[in-house]
Amino acid sequence: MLKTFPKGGIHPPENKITADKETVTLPIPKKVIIPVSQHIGAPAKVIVKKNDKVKTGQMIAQSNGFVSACIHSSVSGTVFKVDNIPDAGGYKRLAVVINVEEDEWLDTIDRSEDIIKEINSDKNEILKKIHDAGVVGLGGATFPTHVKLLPPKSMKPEVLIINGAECEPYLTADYRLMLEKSEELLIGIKILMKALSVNKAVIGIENNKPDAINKLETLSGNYDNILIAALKTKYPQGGEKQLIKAVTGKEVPSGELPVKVGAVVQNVGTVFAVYEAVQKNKPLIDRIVTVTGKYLSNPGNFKVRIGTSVKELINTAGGLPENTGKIISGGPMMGRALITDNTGITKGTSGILILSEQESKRRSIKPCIRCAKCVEVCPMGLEPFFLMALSRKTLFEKTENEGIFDCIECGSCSYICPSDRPLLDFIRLSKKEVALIRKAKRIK
Amino acid sequence: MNKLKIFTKGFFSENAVFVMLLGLCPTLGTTTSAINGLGMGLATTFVLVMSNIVVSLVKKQIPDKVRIPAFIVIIASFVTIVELTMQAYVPDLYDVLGLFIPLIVVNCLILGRAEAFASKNNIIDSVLDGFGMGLGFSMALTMLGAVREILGSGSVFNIKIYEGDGALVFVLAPGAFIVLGYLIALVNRLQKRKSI
Amino acid sequence: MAQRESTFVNMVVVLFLISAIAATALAFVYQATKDPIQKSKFEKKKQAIKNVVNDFDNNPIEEMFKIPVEGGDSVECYPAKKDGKIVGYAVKTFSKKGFSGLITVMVGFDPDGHIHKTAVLEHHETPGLGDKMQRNKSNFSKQFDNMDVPDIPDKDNDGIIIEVKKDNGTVDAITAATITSRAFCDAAERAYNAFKKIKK
Amino acid sequence: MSKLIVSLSPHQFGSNSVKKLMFGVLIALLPTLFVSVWYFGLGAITIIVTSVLSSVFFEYVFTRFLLKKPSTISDGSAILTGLLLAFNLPSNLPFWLVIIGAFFAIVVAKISFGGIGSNIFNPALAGRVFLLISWPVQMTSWPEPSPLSKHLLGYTDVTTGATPLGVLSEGLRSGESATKLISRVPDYLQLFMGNAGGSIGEVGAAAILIGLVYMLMKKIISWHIPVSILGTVAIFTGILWFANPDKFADPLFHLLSGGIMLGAVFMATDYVTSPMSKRGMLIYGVGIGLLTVVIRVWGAFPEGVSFAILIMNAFVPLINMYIKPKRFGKNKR
Amino acid sequence: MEYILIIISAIFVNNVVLSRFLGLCPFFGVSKQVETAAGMGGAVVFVMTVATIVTYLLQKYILISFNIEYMQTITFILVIAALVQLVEIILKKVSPSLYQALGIFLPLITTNCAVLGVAIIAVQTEGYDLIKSTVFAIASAIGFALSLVIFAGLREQLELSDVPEGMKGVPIAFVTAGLLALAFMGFSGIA
Repeated sequence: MLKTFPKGGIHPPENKITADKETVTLPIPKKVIIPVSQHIGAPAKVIVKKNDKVKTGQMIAQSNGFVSACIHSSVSGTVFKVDNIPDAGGYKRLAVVINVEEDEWLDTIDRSEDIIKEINSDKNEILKKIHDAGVVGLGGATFPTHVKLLPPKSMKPEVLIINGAECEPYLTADYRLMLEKSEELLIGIKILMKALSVNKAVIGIENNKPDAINKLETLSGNYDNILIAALKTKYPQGGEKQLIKAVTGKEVPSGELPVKVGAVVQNVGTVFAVYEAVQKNKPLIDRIVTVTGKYLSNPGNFKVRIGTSVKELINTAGGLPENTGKIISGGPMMGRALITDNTGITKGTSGILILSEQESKRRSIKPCIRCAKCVEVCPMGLEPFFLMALSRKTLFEKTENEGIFDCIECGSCSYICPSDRPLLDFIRLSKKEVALIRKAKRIK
Repeated sequence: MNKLKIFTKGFFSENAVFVMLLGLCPTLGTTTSAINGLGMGLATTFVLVMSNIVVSLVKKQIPDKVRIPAFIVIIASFVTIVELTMQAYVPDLYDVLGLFIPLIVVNCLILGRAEAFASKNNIIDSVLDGFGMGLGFSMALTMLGAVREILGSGSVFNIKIYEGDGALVFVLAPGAFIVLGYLIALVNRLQKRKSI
Repeated sequence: MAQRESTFVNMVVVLFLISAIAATALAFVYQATKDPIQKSKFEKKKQAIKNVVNDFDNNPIEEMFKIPVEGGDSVECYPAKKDGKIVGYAVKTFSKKGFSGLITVMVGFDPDGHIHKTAVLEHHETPGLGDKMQRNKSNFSKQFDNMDVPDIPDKDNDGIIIEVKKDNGTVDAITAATITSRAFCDAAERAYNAFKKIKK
Repeated sequence: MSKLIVSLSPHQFGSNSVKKLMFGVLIALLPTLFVSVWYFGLGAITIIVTSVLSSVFFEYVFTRFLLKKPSTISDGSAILTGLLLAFNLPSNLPFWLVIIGAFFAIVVAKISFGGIGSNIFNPALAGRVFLLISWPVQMTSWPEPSPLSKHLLGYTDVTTGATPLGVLSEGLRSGESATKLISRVPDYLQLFMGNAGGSIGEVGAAAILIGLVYMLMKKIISWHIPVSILGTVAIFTGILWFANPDKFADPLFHLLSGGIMLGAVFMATDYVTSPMSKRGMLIYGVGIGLLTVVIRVWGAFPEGVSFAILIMNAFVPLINMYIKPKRFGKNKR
Repeated sequence: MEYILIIISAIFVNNVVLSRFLGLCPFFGVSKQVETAAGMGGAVVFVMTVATIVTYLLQKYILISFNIEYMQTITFILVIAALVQLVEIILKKVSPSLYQALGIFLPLITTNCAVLGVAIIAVQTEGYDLIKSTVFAIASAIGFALSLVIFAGLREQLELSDVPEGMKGVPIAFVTAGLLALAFMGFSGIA
């Protein structure tokens, strides 16, 4: 029996169109826009100013607080401006715009293709290098990695779980990485194990990626204590809590960190970034992005410098199709719809998905027939229909007791609803309202 | 408030059953036919008028703290009088209404009027109020009884309207609730239309 | 005149007075209605007897006697006389075989053993089904009018004469209410057995 | 480039729709439909057509002109209600009673509450029980079934018989033994195939079970409700039968006769009126099973499924309130 | 066996609210939330039991012996009213927590005709003895509480659904009660 989380989940059409497309390195763009807040936590503090010359890999904004991450220039050139620029969601945020000149890298960075197996850094050095390289969770959550590696003193990590599930439909960036950079991944895992002082690591991969499972399984023979767990293909298998449950059988208690049950989860993309940071001294300045969509003429997986505009990326993939309705940053289940393609790729961009107008239209909302399908698929054991009903009648306080903050916003409920009700939208609304109520209470 | 308004408010705008939802138990329990509803309504009206008169007469004599017990005794006396009289002269109706006759005493309508109106107003107004409220109540009961009788037994005031049996449910408990529900919805609607 | 104060003495006195007046008034009304109530109860019973037997001029209620029947119970029997001569008996009988609870029936007999008429006094049968045994609701009970009980053959030799056709008797059961019909027959049979004892 | 559509995630939706689910149930009802027409002929067809048409008509008129909402008839729920109501009626019921039943089901039990999804009680059953209480005679006279080949599209035989449960209930009250009574009704194979008196859609356990399998395969319903109902009935009647086979019928008889199959598979599983959590569904099912047997064995009505489901419908809000799905990360107490 | 029949009959078959039409004011008034409904139900169980016992004794040893049965209505209602007051005072002293839970419902019970109705049914209509009367009172009160709680659950759910404007509130509550009563008719014939 394949491992999986026991309750809920859905199986949307996989649509992994780009699974066979080898990663292509995108040419360096003419201009990059690098926001200083590409991670969860405090925005980084800008340390360059207009007209400064920067090199590829040079730090341009410094981590500003414990939960924060450094930002580096992904190109070499001149700082054009440091200004508030609308991001993908339309909010103005501070960003550094750099005009590209040449491609001059910092000399400290090892640009060779050689695989360095020997881990020479000790625990503290590893943590410092990860911090300095601005590594964050590349699965989409963008939580600063060095923070995750420093769990509260009272909790002891026991196992490192590598998230190779890639449960979102369409996306194949992690899959390509696992195939193409297997060796580096395994070394990265070793580094993380050292950093966490754990002697067990498990890579969880959904069984719709048999090549990746096979390749890693073969190679992992050379490394001690790294296991591969084949998982049932089920969304949201890659949700942190679901993955831990699937791999270890342990449930992270509501409102607690995963390390409470001894587990630390890292995405494969992150692991690769850690490898590069520690072994190659290379900060996080590029990543693999899947550009996909049913109507795209040349979808694929691209290695992209952070800050490259989405438009450029789409053009490489064949240009925006006529019937485009939606551009999504991320996967179809949890990704965000962009208001413009004139925005930069960030550390958290795992994919760019183009949906046609037809696919983007939401069907009209019909009355809830209490079929309980949303309850059935909710991986957190919540009752989405009830949360929505309460929230519709503005009974927000009541939703708190119904576990609204346990919701991981995976969207399974909205996906499955036969009446096309926007369950997650109402849950988000209620979350916001309850947070406001909580805040108001605290002030009192 | 003029006298006419005191008298008529119980018919519609402050109807005990449809608007104030008072005295629900006899409303549902005794309205298996129009005639039963009317009988119950009139019995209640009698008690209501008499207790209103007496309460209005003695209101100054009753210390505030024993107001409610005193009212209850007054009402209960009239209820017993109605009970005995009906037993003597209309035994058939008495049998049908049964338990609900002594229960007139806990009909919130009567205590409510004594408390809210008769204890604050003069005797003439109290009589008018009692009559108006009582007739409004009787009207509601008769109406409910008539609808239930028509739907349930195919007749109204024992006069056959259509052949065959009606839908028995309406003579039984479930029908009582359902018919009253729709009657209230209807009255609400009419009232809304009037106010617009 | 101002509102009376809520002093303890006042409260006790007022409540006592009100209660006393009420009690007196009720006693008076009670006295006044006592006889009419008695009379109406009496008339009701008399009417029930009148409904099932021939015209009489005596007071059957005063001459009522009880007849023991099987099972340790007894039924009330009201003899009806005209000019001192027996013109029939009204038997207040019952059946426990009804659908829900006791069924009480008044069965009137002519002196020769014919059933004169029947009347249901009390029952809790299902409305629309069992309650069709009432005279005004269906023709079922009319089958018993002038029923010549002594001449009914006991086809299945089980000692029971008044039975529905399903049980090899002569009575057409009420549609979809066989149980009530059986209970009604059971009551009539009980009355007939009591009647036979009178005759002896 | 035309304007981009922006909305919150998720951006992809399943292919489920209310319509698909409802028509799925309708497909699952086809075998039963076939059996009912086979045994009850033109009578069954008249009832089914009248019931479905009047249900759809009332649904349309009252949603459009009273609720002033867009019509919901295209989702198929009114067709389903009409069909299920028809399946719960005897095949010789006058057609005007069918129309009144459909009116009660759709207008009183459904539209008054706000239409699809808002009703508390199963509309078809509410309609059925309303008819049963209101016109008990017409609702409890059952034509004898006869295979289609015999009556060749003529109306079913005018002779009326009793349902197996009716025979049992009446016989037991007059003191006959259960074993003897059961020998008087069609044997179990006949019951299984549907050759017995009863409402047009309740006979024929086989056809209903085919429908159940179809709905389970298509994931239209889960097993929890039907299995818990049938299991409870089997166990409860089994205990009674074991204690006194003379006074109580055996479990198989109880499962194959009356409306328990139709009720457990198609009526109790109605989405709107059943609990939301799996554990809730089990409690609901056990409750229906227990009440059905209690009413069948001790009550005035030979068949209790309809009442049992309606009563448990009333408990559903309480079940939903206190029986929650197990939350992730909350320890079992 | 007789007691079981009384209990089943009082709770299900002849449910005070759904079949006898008693206690309708609190049934519609205090049924908006399950919790308050349960509180009211508890209070009624308590008062109804005590009231039936007291009125039974009163009827048997005073009214009948002095041949003043026509004073029944007046004495019963006074006894119940006094009793409710007494219960309130005692509860306040003896168990403040219980008083907190039931306190607000107690005054409402005086005009709950179910209490008077059940007392009259027990001592007069049915002519039960003391033990049967007590059993009957407890069972009736449980029947009341049960229907009240179920009904409150239904109304809480209705609050969340889209009842048409004209039916909102009282009308739909009545229709719901009617359908509930219809369902409960299934119990008829059990006792």
